[in-house]
Amino acid sequence: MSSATEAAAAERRYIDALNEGMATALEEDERVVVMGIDVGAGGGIFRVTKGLYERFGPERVIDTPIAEMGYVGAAVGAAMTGLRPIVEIMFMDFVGVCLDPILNQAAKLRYMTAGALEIPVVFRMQTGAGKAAGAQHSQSLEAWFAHVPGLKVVLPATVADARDLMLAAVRDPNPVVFVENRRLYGSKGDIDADPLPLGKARVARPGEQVTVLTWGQMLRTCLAAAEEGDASLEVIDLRSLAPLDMETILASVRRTGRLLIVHEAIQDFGAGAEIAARVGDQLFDELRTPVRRLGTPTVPMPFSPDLEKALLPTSKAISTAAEALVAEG
Amino acid sequence: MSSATEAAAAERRYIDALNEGMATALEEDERVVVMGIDVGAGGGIFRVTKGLYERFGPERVIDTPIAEMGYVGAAVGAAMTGLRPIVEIMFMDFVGVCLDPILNQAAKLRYMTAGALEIPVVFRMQTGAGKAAGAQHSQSLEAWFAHVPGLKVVLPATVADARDLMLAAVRDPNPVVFVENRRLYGSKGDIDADPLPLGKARVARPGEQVTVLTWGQMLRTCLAAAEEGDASLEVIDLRSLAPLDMETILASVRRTGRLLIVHEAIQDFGAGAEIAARVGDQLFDELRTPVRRLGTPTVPMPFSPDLEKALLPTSKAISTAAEALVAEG
Amino acid sequence: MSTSVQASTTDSPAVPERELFATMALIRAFETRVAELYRDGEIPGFVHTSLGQEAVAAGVGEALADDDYVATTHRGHGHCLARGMDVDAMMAELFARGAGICHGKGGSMHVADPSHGVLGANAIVGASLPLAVGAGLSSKHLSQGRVAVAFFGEGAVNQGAFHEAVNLAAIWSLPVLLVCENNIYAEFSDSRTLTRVPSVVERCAAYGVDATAVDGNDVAAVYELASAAAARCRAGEGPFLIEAATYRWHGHYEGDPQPYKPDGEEASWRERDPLEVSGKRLAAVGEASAAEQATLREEAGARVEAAIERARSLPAPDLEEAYADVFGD
Amino acid sequence: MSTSVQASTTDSPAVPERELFATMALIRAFETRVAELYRDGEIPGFVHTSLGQEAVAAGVGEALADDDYVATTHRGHGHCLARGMDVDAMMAELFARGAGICHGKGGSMHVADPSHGVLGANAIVGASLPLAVGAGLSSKHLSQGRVAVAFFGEGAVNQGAFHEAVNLAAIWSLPVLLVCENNIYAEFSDSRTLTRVPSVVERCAAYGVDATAVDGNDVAAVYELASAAAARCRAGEGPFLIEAATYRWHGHYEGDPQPYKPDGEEASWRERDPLEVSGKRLAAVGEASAAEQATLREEAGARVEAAIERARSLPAPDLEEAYADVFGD
Ligand SMILES: Cc1ncc(C[n+]2csc(CCOP(=O)(O)OP(=O)(O)O)c2C)c(N)n1
Ligand SMILES: Cc1ncc(C[n+]2csc(CCOP(=O)(O)OP(=O)(O)O)c2C)c(N)n1
Ligand SMILES: [Mg+2]
Ligand SMILES: [Mg+2]
Repeated sequence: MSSATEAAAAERRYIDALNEGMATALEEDERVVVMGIDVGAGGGIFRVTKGLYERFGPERVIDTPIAEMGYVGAAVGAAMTGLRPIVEIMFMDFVGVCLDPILNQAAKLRYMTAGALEIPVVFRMQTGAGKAAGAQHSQSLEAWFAHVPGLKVVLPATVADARDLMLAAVRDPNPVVFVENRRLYGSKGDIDADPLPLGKARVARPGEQVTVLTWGQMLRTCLAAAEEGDASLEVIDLRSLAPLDMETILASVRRTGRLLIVHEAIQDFGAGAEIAARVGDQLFDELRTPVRRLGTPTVPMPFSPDLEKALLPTSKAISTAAEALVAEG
Repeated sequence: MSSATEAAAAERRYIDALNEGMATALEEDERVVVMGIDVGAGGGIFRVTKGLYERFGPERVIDTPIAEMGYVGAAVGAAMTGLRPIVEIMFMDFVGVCLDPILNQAAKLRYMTAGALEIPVVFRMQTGAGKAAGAQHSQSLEAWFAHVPGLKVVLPATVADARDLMLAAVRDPNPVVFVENRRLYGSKGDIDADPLPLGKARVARPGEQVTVLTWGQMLRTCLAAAEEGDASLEVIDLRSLAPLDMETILASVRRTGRLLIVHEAIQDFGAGAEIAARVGDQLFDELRTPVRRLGTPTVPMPFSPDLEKALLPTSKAISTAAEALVAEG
Repeated sequence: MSTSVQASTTDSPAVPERELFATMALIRAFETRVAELYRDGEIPGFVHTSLGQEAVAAGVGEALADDDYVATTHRGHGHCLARGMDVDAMMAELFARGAGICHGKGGSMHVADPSHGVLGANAIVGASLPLAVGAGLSSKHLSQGRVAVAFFGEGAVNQGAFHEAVNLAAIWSLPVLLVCENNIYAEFSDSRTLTRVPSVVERCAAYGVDATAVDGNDVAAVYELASAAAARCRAGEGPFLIEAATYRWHGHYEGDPQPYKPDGEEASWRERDPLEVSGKRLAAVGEASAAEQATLREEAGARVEAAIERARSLPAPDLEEAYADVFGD
Repeated sequence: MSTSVQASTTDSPAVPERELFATMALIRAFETRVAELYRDGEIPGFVHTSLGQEAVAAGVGEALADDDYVATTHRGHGHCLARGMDVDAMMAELFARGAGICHGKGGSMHVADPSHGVLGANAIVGASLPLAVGAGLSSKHLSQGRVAVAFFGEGAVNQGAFHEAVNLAAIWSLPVLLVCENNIYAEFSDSRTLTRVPSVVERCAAYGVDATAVDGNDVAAVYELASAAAARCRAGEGPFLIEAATYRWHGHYEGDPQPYKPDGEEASWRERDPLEVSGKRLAAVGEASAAEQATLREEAGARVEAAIERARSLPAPDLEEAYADVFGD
């Protein structure tokens, strides 16, 4: 029995589950490599890749210079030619220096070559506010990637998904943007026996009155809101923005008649808008109340923890918004 | 009487109006400079900056190497220190190599310095499909910029706005993403006597039954749809995504009870979703029919002109969608 | 550092000058006709021909093994033909036909044929470099002994992607052959004005990568150097850069009026027509008389003509093509 | 190219060693306490101290004129203090107070004070370079004679932004002083393993930019070189690069366990403590005895302590701050 299997029984941290996902991927497929700044000997700036270098060696767990355009592009080139790289962009904000290989190469070259190129690459990015990291280290830009045809976008919110979605992403023949929220790294939980496939949303908590749809780190806040508030909330963990599991969303909203979408990203032009627009269209006659969204207001994320806290959606704000919907109709 | 004033009387092309806007900006303010690849001696790859180099010299109209990260970043640095650069990113798709100065510097440094830095820079980007330019030269990514606090995003659709929004953008003390659609360059029209301010939408054609909201090159297609179809369409030219003139939109939809949003960008997670979500929420009780959107399907833009045409919204598709809304309720 | 690979007559394989000539003749015929077809509106989109630069494509192409990788640029027809891309399928692609090598979804700027190791032309300046580094990484990791070639223009050397990619190839000691076609111009600009160090060989010293300049209009010289360099790569000695001095006879794009070319410059380069340079040698050593050369050129012309006729007769892609190949499963 | 600026005793101004010492003492006191306050949870976010690198900040800072520009990095406290940033306002910023120099919206990684020419610390590696190039462009365009300094680490040299920005400064012959603090490490990595050419001075030859290496722990040497280099910039001779060899005593971030530092390395650098190198000289020439030096250091400590006391007593920003300064009007 491998140590991975033993560990599967016990509760663990999100960060360990990510690590385990990568370790399993490295173990089961020779072609898998891990790349990024200090992911190797240093074990990762947040220690997500701890031990992988020692276990799989410098040829499989590759330290890079601070040269994201170069090494992310190289990961894409390697994915076209037989490897299956998991490449880390340390903070999602840093895509500002390396979008081209994601936007114009990985996302498009399968299509442009009529399927002749396959590009199985995982772009790991750590995201999120709430740690006073300032405006250049706190952004949630998942909506950008969801807007680009050819990319899958997954956002594990639970310990189980940290491992399961990682494995699913590596096994997927397509480029996958894999969004980790730093605030989840220390969160604890169990591993599911039966992983949900990439592309399926999960009802994290059943409820009757309001469907609360969310992803990533906000799942915990929404679950807290469900505990604290008066309304009965059905909380859905979306898990992936592309593919987008409208079926699960629509089924829930058909029952509750109300939808509140919560995300940490800036609300304006955020990913919640797409879902609100679709549900508003497809369930026009069934909605009891308007679809509401709760995201961060349109300001860069300030450094001050107090200001940061004031801007991010809280469980109180979520339950209040949900109750307001119930009161509305 | 300057040649600019004389020209103001006659009909001209969109491309000339852009040029005129830049010329006037260069004339009226010493601090204005134009920067980009071949914008100088070469007059611009599409000839948008033709003659400016001869008229204002190489110090004001600056040719750059193919080094967008460097020169766009330099434009932002120059804007912080007294200049007012108009910097060209030849194709919007190329933001993949130079997003950081826009996303993390220009958009955020005023805020992070509590207003101590002012960053009056215009990012000109040419966009759009319909010219068989392929997937890496055809994208409309305006939704990305609208999602970033601190950026204004304007999209002139008319000849008048090509000049007026250019001047407004240069005079604005904030970073402005200025989106030009290549297919509009040759379009003709008059210059308005009375420019509408940046941030105001314009009712391009009054109508009764369906509000059709659009921007950029799709305005012409929507106007054609209004002519061709059976429904009475009120066509709104949004002109800017940030600021977003909800007032004009809501006023129109309150009257018509129906909204169709049309854009060339990929529909999924596009800018139309935000407006659909807001209208769906704010006019929940007043909408006669669901808010509909018409954008490009979720595929990279193929090279083939036939396929391209099949993917882009047509006037026929627009009038059909509008008529379907009228039939619905 | 700049001359460590010499074309030594003892080590090098015999120069297959007749094949090289034939390849150049094919490229010449192809590009000549493509320029005309583009002018006449038979080929849509953007087209950049490599007329005058045939010796680089032929010399490098012939020096490679069948399974080596090539990543190239917007000016990539010659490289593809030299790698044996099917002329029919390539011409059909430029015509945007469903039977095109990319089913009409790539076009001139994106022709690709992974089955011949051609990872594709690329419309983003500099993008070929990180992709080739990735291919080199695959080759090394999978112990395949395949060389990965990146073609790029001297204009791309100012891009960050060049800097980052060359450094990565160096520290990882990858089998990457960097081939810079220095044709003096980047669009409308003389590249010598866009850097203080116009010699790419000299700039390459910053990465500790060996580099050699070569007469890019002498196909034998290119072939010998590329053979030696590829052998070096294959022997595990790491990357190598070739700077081939050459000239594009036509404009940046077809139709470019080229006011930026000084009088006589193009004429003097045309005097050193790569086909004539090689042809003289062929005649001198008795390998192919002038008449035989004319026959080779006629055959090439006929091959291209047949491809054109075929392409003309082919249908546009089926509409379903527009939706295919976005994702694999 | 690497030694064209010599610290010549005849041309150079007298070295104000006492002031330099005092500045270093202030930085030392500030950073020492910041490290403790961060460990104790009084300062939030990310903190990167420059302990051990004080001579570079002090030497360059003192060599500049009052209105020169400085763009710096995540490790920018020293540079800001050396430019005269108010200690109180800066400490308050690190404490995320409303009275902070950025009203609590910037923090350690973004302290800025445009009134002292400080365009800001920056959390994106390499971003300081294009911004400084832009500031240099402003200075040249507006004939202001201001020098624009970019501080950056040797790790940033592998970024595309470095490559593009240095080339721009060169071809435009801008008054840009490039100051590379080579402290050996980029995060957990020994930068000598991330390039084949660890000498930044050598790499700089690729741009035709003159460059000189200096002992970054000798404040007088830094001062003399920076003075000469700034004078050269001001005289219109274009950019210049200084590579200052130094060492960070602490980890990449506060709390970094630093397993990557070889035994004895840090100790040997601590033996060359910049304050002691300078102090010995001060004592030797009779400018400041050991006792006087102790007093200077005590004064610095008291200044910092007062700033801390004050910062502790200050309130967090008003919530309205979160919404202010996104746009100017
Ligand atoms: C990132 C990016 N910037 C700008 C362009 C526009 N562009 C296309 S080709 C070209 C010139 C390239 O010059 P060079 O690298 O010398 O290649 P050549 O055209 O001479 O073969 C430019 C600027 C682009 N395609 N991509
Ligand atoms: C674009 C980007 N990539 C990665 C990082 C993460 N990061 C922050 S500091 C740093 C190391 C910088 O090393 P160096 O330039 O030598 O500066 P030093 O920390 O030694 O002062 C890295 C990788 C970042 N902030 N920005
Ligand atoms: Mg060129
Ligand atoms: Mg360093």
